[in-house]
Formats: sequence, structure tokens, C-alpha cells
Amino acid sequence: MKMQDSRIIAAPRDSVFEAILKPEMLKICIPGAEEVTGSAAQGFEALVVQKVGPVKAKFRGTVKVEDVVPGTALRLVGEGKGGAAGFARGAATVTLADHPEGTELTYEVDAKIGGKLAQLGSRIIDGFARKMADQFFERFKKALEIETTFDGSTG
Amino acid sequence: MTEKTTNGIGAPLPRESARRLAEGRGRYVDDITMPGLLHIAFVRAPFAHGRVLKIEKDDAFEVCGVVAVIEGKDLAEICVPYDTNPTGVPNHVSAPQPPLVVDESCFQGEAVVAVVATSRAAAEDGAELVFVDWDELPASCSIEEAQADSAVPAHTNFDDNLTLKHRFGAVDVSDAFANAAHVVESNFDFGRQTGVTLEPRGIIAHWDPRTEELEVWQSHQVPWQMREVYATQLGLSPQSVRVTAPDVGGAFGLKLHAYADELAVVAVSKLMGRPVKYIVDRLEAFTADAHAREARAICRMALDPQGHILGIDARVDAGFGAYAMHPRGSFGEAMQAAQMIGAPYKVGAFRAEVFGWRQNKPPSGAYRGVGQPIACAITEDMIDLAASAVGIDPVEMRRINYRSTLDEGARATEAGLVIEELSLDRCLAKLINAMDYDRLRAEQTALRGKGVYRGIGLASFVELTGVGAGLYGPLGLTVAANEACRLTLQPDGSLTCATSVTDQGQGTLSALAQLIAGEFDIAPDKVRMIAGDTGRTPYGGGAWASRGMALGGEAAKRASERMREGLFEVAAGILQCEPSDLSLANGAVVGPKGPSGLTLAEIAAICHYRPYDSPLGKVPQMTIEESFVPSDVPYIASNGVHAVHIEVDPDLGTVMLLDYWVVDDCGTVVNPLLVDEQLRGGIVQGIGAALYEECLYSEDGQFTNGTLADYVVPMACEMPDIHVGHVTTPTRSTGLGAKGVGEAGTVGAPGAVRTALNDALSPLGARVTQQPFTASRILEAVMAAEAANK
Amino acid sequence: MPEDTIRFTLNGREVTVSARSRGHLGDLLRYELGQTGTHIGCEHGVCGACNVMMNGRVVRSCLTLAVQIAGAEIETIEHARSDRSTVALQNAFVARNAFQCGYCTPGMIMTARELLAENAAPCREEIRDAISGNLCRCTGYQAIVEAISDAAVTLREHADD
Amino acid sequence: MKSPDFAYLRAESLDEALIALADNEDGIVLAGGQSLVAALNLRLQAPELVIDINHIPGLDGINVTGDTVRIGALVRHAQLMAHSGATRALPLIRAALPYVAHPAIRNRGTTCGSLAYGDPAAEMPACAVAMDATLVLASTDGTREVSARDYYEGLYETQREPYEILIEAHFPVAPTGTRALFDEVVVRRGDFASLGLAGQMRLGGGSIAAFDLVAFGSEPAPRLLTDVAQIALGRVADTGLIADLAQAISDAVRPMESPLATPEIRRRQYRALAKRALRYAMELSDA
Repeated sequence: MKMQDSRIIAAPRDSVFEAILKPEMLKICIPGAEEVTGSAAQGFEALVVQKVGPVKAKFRGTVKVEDVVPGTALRLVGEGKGGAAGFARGAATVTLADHPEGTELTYEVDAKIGGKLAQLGSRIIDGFARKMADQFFERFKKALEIETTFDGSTG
Repeated sequence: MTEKTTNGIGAPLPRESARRLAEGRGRYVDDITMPGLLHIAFVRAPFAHGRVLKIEKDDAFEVCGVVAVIEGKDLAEICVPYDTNPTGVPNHVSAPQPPLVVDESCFQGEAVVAVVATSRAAAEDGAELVFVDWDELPASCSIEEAQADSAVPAHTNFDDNLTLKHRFGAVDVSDAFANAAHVVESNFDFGRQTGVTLEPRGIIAHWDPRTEELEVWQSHQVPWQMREVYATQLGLSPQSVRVTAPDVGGAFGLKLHAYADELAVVAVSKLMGRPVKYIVDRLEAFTADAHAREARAICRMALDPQGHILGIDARVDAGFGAYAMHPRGSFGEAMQAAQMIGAPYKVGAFRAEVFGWRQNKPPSGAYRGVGQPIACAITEDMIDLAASAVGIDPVEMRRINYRSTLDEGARATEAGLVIEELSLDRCLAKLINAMDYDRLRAEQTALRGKGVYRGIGLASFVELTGVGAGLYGPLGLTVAANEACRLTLQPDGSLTCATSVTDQGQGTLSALAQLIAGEFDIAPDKVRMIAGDTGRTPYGGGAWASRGMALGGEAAKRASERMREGLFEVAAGILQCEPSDLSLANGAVVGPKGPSGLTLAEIAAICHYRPYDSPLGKVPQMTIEESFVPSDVPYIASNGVHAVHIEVDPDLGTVMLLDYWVVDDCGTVVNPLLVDEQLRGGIVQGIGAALYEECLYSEDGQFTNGTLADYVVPMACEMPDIHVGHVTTPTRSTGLGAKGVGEAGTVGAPGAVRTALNDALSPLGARVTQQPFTASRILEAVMAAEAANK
Repeated sequence: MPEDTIRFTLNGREVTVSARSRGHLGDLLRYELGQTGTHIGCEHGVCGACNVMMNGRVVRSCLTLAVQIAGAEIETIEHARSDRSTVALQNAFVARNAFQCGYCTPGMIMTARELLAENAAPCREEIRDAISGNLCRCTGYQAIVEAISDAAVTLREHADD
Repeated sequence: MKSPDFAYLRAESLDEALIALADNEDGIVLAGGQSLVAALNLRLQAPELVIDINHIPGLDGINVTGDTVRIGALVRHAQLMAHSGATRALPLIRAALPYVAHPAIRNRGTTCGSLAYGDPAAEMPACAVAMDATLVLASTDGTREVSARDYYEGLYETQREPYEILIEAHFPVAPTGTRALFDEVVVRRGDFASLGLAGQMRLGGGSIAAFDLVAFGSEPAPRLLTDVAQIALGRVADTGLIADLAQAISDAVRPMESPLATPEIRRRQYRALAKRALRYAMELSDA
């Protein structure tokens, strides 16, 4: 299941890049994240509860940061085991570019959901993966824009 | 046809013996319980292909009720993996299939860990706490991926995925095509399906360490086969294993196979010395039951100017699973899909190649019709293409090409089929009359003017039934092909028939009782049927390839005749006449001077208690056993023609089934009520294959429609009324003359729906080739034609 | 009534079960109360094999929690012998050979019973619509439609006696 | 598949239910249970507490006043279907209810439960949006009213907070002469709709006086086709209008990507479905 989208974030590029690697930011942005620990270097541990329609799955997994090009690009690779519900794997390739209103963040997500969750028919699963990706970057945009306007500086 | 049609052969008697099922008094496997019974839930593989790195079991024991958590290596000590490598099909090789994955797992849903608990719910709670760490391996999921040169092996024991390669007919048929007036060609796609029995698979295994005997209750078609399988896998003497198939809630070939998860249950019981029950739930059924029918094909047909078939050249690529289906292999569906192409017709030159490809999906095995629905769909669609190329009516195209017998002096057809006398022309004539074909064609033409697109589909079929030992024996497969009947006259004059035949709803046991009752002119409820239990029935095949009446009926008829002869000798002595002067009327002997008052009960009492009263000085056997397997022919061929009338909406993509007809020749019909319902049920399963059913996998091998809301099987509202007609040509292979009918409906229906759809879409220049014909695929074809016509 | 039990009426008899019962009504009937005539086909409410009567209406027992039925009147196929409509249906199903494996039949009869209670002379489309939520994999449905139609006729003819 | 274990509360009053819901973040309400118990059996939900509201008095009423029909949280689909007053006042509900699942499901499934859950393929949410119904949400903070036209925000995303219970739905009584427009495409009767149209229309002197239309099934949530309705107002109800509306509907819908059908195919189906539904609605006499 592949999708791509982009967001204009009213914040300078390097502060956007730094923000994306902070555990607290991941906790705010990953929909349903209850705990996020660790660091960009060693990778993050996350407990995520995701609810779509009849499904309320608890995923325990890791988020690794790869292919880092400081300031301009990186890849977030997440893998969560939902116990009997199955598993979720996703990779988000994020690229940043300067933009008159701040930074243009484009992301390409390749999500794979498996086990029992996948068996529930595409009606729910496509929505499930797309919702997690869209919400992640929407919350990231909001969190970053508040942070920047709040202290006025480049964070 | 004997004259007594009140209760003998030919009487449409209701199944009084089955009334208990309508009163909720059935006894299916899950209805059986016993003290100390434990329950199993499996942890199953989430990936299409993976390797187990580590299994952490401790958390599972925190669940109250969990008794044991068992891995592949625990069972490896007492149970050997399935070895499905039939010597007679050399390239059909398969990796060993263990009851539980030991390290490599090669289809999503394969059982990895068995959690044993005091309830199924507790076992599932425990299963959720078992942590399995996996290394996901690359997988080959579609046929294209599996057959590509760079294909990833579905199992690392092999370096490619080819697991069947065979050719039927001639090496070369090119000259039949060289001088043909017309050549038509098409490709075909068939979606992967599964049987969806309403009662899921289920098993109870009880190894009793005290008696060192294994008792198994299992929802299954062939208990004798499973006795041999469990004995072999656990290293036991077959005589210490007893397998009973109680009431079975539908099987359709899906419960013919030996499954790894069921073997695991038996092995767990042996390991623990406790009775263990496992009932497959609906999600597991979709990912672990046998799959079938996934295939791609291409076919060419050469015709002379008048439309006679000069040659057929076909190739079938079939998708199997990760392992060959135990014990009969996965090749049956693919072989018959190729060999049966063109079977109803004189085809001149014939060549059909078939390839089977291993895939990272559940093992595929025989399902109702076994490849013949594919062969029929290909053949009948080609016939319609030929009819329009030559410019003659599809009915005429069939009539002028039908085969009725083997060619002069030939032992088999070009495809190697040993066909008896066929009656397709008579079936077609009766069908055309029943459906008022000409009126439907006229109505169709008129409606096309108003933008209403009706379709008339025809499908002729030949079906191999009552398959004997000639199919599996030479291939080195230990499959019983005889059917036996052990008939006992009870002291009170009633009869007991213990038969090797089994019944999953076909009504075969009622028909056998009716047949036997007819031989003694007594009421069917005076014949008690014993079946499905290896501890109480003679050795035999069970239920597969529509054999119940064809073979089991013949055994019962012969046993009845021998029993009757013995009784007539006693009666003749008493009545001072010749045995040949005697007959039976409502359970009493009729002598030369009319009814004698000598009842079966009286004779039975003499034979059991007062042998000295027998004038012969001795008494006949009270228990007679007859076993029958066809010796002159490998199978008994039945035939028939289907027709369906549909309406297609080219904008919504919906198909309405307006009416359905079938005229079938299954030889002697013992009970028309049961036979007609077998045809209707089989037809609706075939309609399911044609319009609705497909196992949808994502490109990385995840099964994505694992509920009954997403894997669509036919329900009541969309199904047409089905008009059933018969032509009766008794087979010469048996005295009874009955041929099989159980699969005839499923064999013809996909072909009828496919030809009807392409007939309906022809004015739009559209054509469908990939089954099931969903709204999406119909609209894609229509839109492609619209784009082409622009 | 002690705190930890649930009381309800099963086939005309008062029954109590533990309030700690887990899972759905179908399993409660089959495993704790021995009423195995109710069959389980999917456990996600699609196949209809588990249909029983609850307070006079046909419901999916697999979609009804065991603990939810306090005070309810539950009727299963085993009790149906005492109900005129069900006996007529059972006779018609046998006469028409409207079942083969029998696994869907108890649930089918429960659905048909409610239909005939509301519509004494249903046409074939109304019957097919009523059983549109009852999966049968063996018969192809036609014999079932005819059996329900026959039962309707029998019940109308003997409405008075 | 057997449901996980959970605590069970049989609420005797609405307050008791609302308090339990507010206090238990992992609590969930059981009314009809036709979606919830299936999810429990499939182990897709593992709530700590199931709050059964079936025994709360006063929630199972259907109240028909001059201009509104009030439907309580425990009103079963079958109960509403059999209520002549309500169905006479709400022709679209009368037309749509027979498409909802199957008899056994309608006997237990609640109309408000279907409205609260918001399955994209469900018939009742689409009708509520078309009829501009109002949904009453209760919590320990009190009750608030939300228009159905705002309530559905995305795939299974609604304005209901986890601690709120949808206790009542208010449907405006359709003015006399209102005709229901309802049709859907399913593979089997009672299945989840692949696509559907739910709407109301009133004719005045042969032309369209009032028109509301919703597309559902392939959309993530019921989609109110306001600009399609604009085209219709004042136009004469004839085949020309049907063709224009059918094209407008086809352009307005935004079907979800799905392996079962491309958006382009869904749009083609919408055009055909619209023609069928509009032709039927317009031909109805003014009953």
C-alpha cells in the first residue's frame, strides 16, 4: 500500500529536520502513541494504540532512522507487532525543501499490514494505513508551527 | 428399472432417516465431548514466507487454563512430516511438511505453535502471549512470480517452483491448424478458491496410553485413508487406530485431504496422553483449508469450413501451494483441467500441456469437480468463439461436433479418456426444448434494440465418476478405490448395512438403504446404515469422485442379491419349489402359488435359532460382504448439458441470473429427489466460482478477504430456480447402472455462466476471460471495448 | 438470586448460569447447556447457522453475549417440536429434501419461523429475502424456498385446528 | 475465534453508563452488538469493560411529533421498520431499512448504534445526512446536539468522543409530497454496499422544489452532494435532468482507492445507479 503527499510547514528547514528526530515529537505525531523512548541514533521503541472502525490494535515496535542526509532527507522505518492482531510495517521517505512560506515536506509512505488485520478486507486496511500516515504529518505540521510561532526563533 | 418404484430404485423418497438433522439432533465433531477434554489454539505464521528465529512461550503460561505450549521440535520426536512425493508423478515433488513449522514457514496461516488449554478461549488467550520472532523471506505468490526465471523458490529445498509438467495427446498438432478454414484463440484466468464448508474442519484425538490405541473423531470424507495416515506418521500399527467421521457439515473435497494442523492435534494427544479437540475457526479456514482452481490457460481451436473441429492446442498453468496436498498430491486438478478439454467433442488433433507451480500459499487440492470445471469452461467458450467465426448457431456447433462413443477401434480418445457411450445429443435436444431456446434467442435480439443485454450460455460436459484403482494405484498412492457393503440379516428380519461409503449430506446412505430395501421389498427404515467408522465398517474408499451410488450401490446390490439367493434356498426347501420360482413382496416370500406368509423375520428366526428346521440341513450366511471396484474401465463417464439465461447491466456491471436448466445423464437414478438436489447444490457452487469467489492475496502474500462478508459465496436472493431434466443411459460397468452425479453441477456451471456473459456482451464488442466475473472485470471489458470502438 | 448467577428461560425451563460466563450465547448453549442443535459457522454474524429465538425474535446467538441474556426467553431448535409452525417446517424440509448436510437447517428453520409468523403467504422473493442471511452451501436454496412455501400452505390450511 | 475476557456492567440508568464510560478509558458501550460482538469474537477489540445499556429504561422509544421523529438509542432497526407513524413521516427511512443487513441482524441492531458507528457502507448514516438529522450525544458533562451533516468526518471518524453515548436521533418529518430516493449496488442482498445513493425530492408543478442527495459506500463517509442538488432545483423533472444529474453525481463523488474497483469504475456505476434511482423517484405518484 503506497501513498505520497506533501505539507507546507511554516518553519525553517533545519528546525523541521531536527524536530522530526525528537522522541517527544514522535510521541505527539504518531497517532495513538502511548510511549516513545530511545533516540534517532539507536532507534526508538514505541507502544501505539490505533483504532479504525471495528479494530483497536495495540502495536509494540521499533522506529529506526535511516539514509539520513542532514537537513534535507531521511527515512523512518517502523515495525510493530500487534500480537494476534498481526503486524504493521511501514517506511516513510521524507524530503525537505525550502519554500517561501517555510519548508515543503514531501513524504512517500510504503505501508504493509499483515496477519489477521490484513484478513479483514481492504475496506478497512487501506484506510488504516493512510490514516496513520496522514495524521502523523498533519500533527507534525501543527506541532512544529506552534513551536516556531511560540518562541519566534528557529527553536 | 424394476417394477417396484414405490420404495425401490427410482422412487423420490424423502430422507426420513435424516429428519433428526432438521430437529437439531445431528452429531457433528464439535458436538462430541468427553471428560478431561483439552482444547488447542494455534499460533500461525503471519508471513507468506519466513523463518522462525525464536519462540518465547513463558508468558502464555500466565493464562489460567493453559496446560501446554508445544512447538514443532517437540512433535518432531514422535511424528514424521508428511512426505507427499507420488512415485508415479516424478516431477510432483514436495518438501517434507511437519505438523508444526520447525524453522521454515511457507504460507501465511501455517501452524507454528500449539497452545493447549482447558477451553478454546483460554488457549487463544495463551496464543496471544506467545512471541515468535521471524525473519521474513522473499516469496512467490502469483503464478507469474512463481514461473519467472528469476523466481524465488517457495521452499528453500528447491531452486525453482515447477512441480508438474505433462502433456496429453500428440507432440505436434500444427498441421491441423495449417489447413484450417478458421482458427480461434483465447486466454483464460481462474481465481483461487476454497470450499467454504459451513461446518469448518474439526478433529478430536484421544491417544490412550493404557491400551496404546488412538481414537480420532474427524469431520472427514475418507476415515480409512486417515487411519493409514495417522498410523504412518506416528509409527503405529493401523489396527491400533480408529477413525470415525460422525455427521459432517459439508465437505466438497475439502475434507478429503490430510492437514498438517490436524496431524498436529493427533501428535499433541499422543505426546500428552490426553483427549484434545481442535475446531478450525472461519478466519483459519480461509488461510489453512485446501485451496483450488488457481490457473491460467491459453487455447487454440482449428475448424473446417462447416465448423467441424480439426484440432485443439492448449496449455494450462496451475497454481499449487507451498507443499503438495497430502496424501493425493495437488496434481489432480491441473491434470484433469488439461486432459478433459474438448472431452464432449470429436476434436481431431489434440494437444494439452499442463504445468504446476509451487506458490507461497496454502496447499491446493481436489475440490468438487477436480479441474473439470476449468476444462469445461475453456472448451465451451472456445466452441462459442468457433460458432461465431464459422457463422453457425452455438447449439448447432455443439450438435455437429458431439462425440457419442470412442472412435472405431480406439481404446481411448486423443486425450487418453476411456469414454463409454455418451448421450450429449439427446441431452441437448431435451435441454433446447425445456428452455424454449428459439423464443429466448428471439427475445434477446428484440431486447438488444432497447439496450437490454441478455445472454444465453450453454455448457456441455463429460465427467469422470466412480473412479477406480486405476487412477491412484499406478502412481504409488495408497488410496482405497473399492467400496464395500457388509449386509447382515438380523433375527427380527431387519437388515444392517455397514458400508465403506460415507455421506456428508449427499444422501448416499439413504439411497443405499432405499436400494437394499427395494431388493427385499421392505420399508427403508428397516435397513439400518452404519458408515464412517473404521471400527464398524468394511475397508473402502469413502466419498470422492462421485462414487457413492456408482460403486457403493453396486456392492450393496450384489450383497443383497447373494443374501436373497441364500434365503430363497431355505424358502424353496420349505415351500417345496425352485428358488427361481420365488420373489419377495413387502418382506414376505411369494411362491408359485402366491404369497406364502413366510416372512423375512420367520426365515431369520429359523436361520438364527432353529437351523435344524432348515430343509437343507444347513443355513445360509447371515452376514454377506461384497466389495466392488470397476475393473473393465478406470472410471465411469457421465455427461450432460447446462444452460443459463442472464441479463447484464453494462453500466453497473451487475449480472442477473434469470433462469437455469440442466439435463444430466447419470445412468440409473436410485432417488431422483437426492440426485436433483445434488445437481442444484453443485450448480450454485459453480455459479459462486463464476461470479463471486476468489481468495484475494496482496502482492506480498497476505490473504485479504478472510471473512464471509469479503469472500463471497452465493446466498439465496441472487440464485435462479434450476430446472433439472434427465436422460438415462445405464453404465454397462455395473449391474445397477448408476453413474456419479455429485460433481456434475459444479463441472458445468462456470462454463455456462462464462458463455452466457460473453454472449450478452458480444454486441458491445466486449469479452471477459478472468473468473470470477466481478462487476469490476465486466466493466473493464466493456470500457476497453468502448475505447477501442472510438 | 445469588449475585453471581444469571437466570433466563431456555426452551420453557428456568435456567441459571454463572455470571462469569464468557463468550457468546451460541457457546453457552452448546458447551454449558448441552443444546448442540445450534450450530456455529463463522462467529462474525454472516452465516446464520447460529440463529435462535430471543424474546420471540430470531437473533444471531454468536452476536449475543452470554452474560447479556438475563431475563430473556431463549428458544432453540431442540424445543421447536412443541411449536406448530416449526413442525410444519421440519416436515416440509424432509419432504422436499431441503437440506443435505443439515448444518444450516436449525438456523434456517428459526428464520423461516419468524417469516411465517409475520407473513402467512410469502411469495418466493419474500422467502428468498428472508433467508438472505442464512448461508447454505449444499442445496442451492431452491428446495428450501419450496419447503418454506409448502409449510406456509399447510399452516394456512390447518390454521383453525 | 473466542472473544477475550472483559468486565461486564449491566447499566440500570443512563448516568451509571455515562459515569462508567467516563471512568474507563478502555470501556465500550453495548447496545445492538451486531458490529461490536463480531469484533470481540474476531479479537479485534479487547475492551476492559463492556457497558450494556440494553436495560436502561426510556431509551427504546419512537416519538413522532408534528415536525420531528425522535428515535431512542435502543430502538432496533426492525422496531423502526414496523412503526407505521415513523415510516410514514420518514419515507427515506422506510425505503432504506429493508437494505440494512438481514432480518436477524435488524432484530437486534439499533438505528442509533449504526448512526454512531459510521460504517462507510451503512445505509442509516447516509439517510441521516440526506435528511439533515440531528444526533444527541450524552456524557457526564451533559448532552449536546450535532448535525449529522457535521458528525461524519472520515473513514470511521466521527465527532463522538470516546466518553459520549449517542442517546437519540431527531429526524425532521418529510414535508408532504416528499419522495424517497434510495438505491444501492451490492454483490448479495444485505451485504455492505459497494456504492449507494440516499436522498429526498419534492416536486412542485412538475419541477424540483426540494432535493437532498447523499452518496455512500465507496466514499470514506456519507458525502452530501450539495452542488448536484443546486442543479436540480427549479428544473423540470424529465430525462434531460436525469442525465445532467447523473453526470454531476459521477463527477462529484470521490471513491476510495480499492482493489475491488478503481474510482473510474465506481464513477461509471454511480452514473448508472443515479439514472435508475432518479427515474424511479420521479415516476412515483405524489403519494
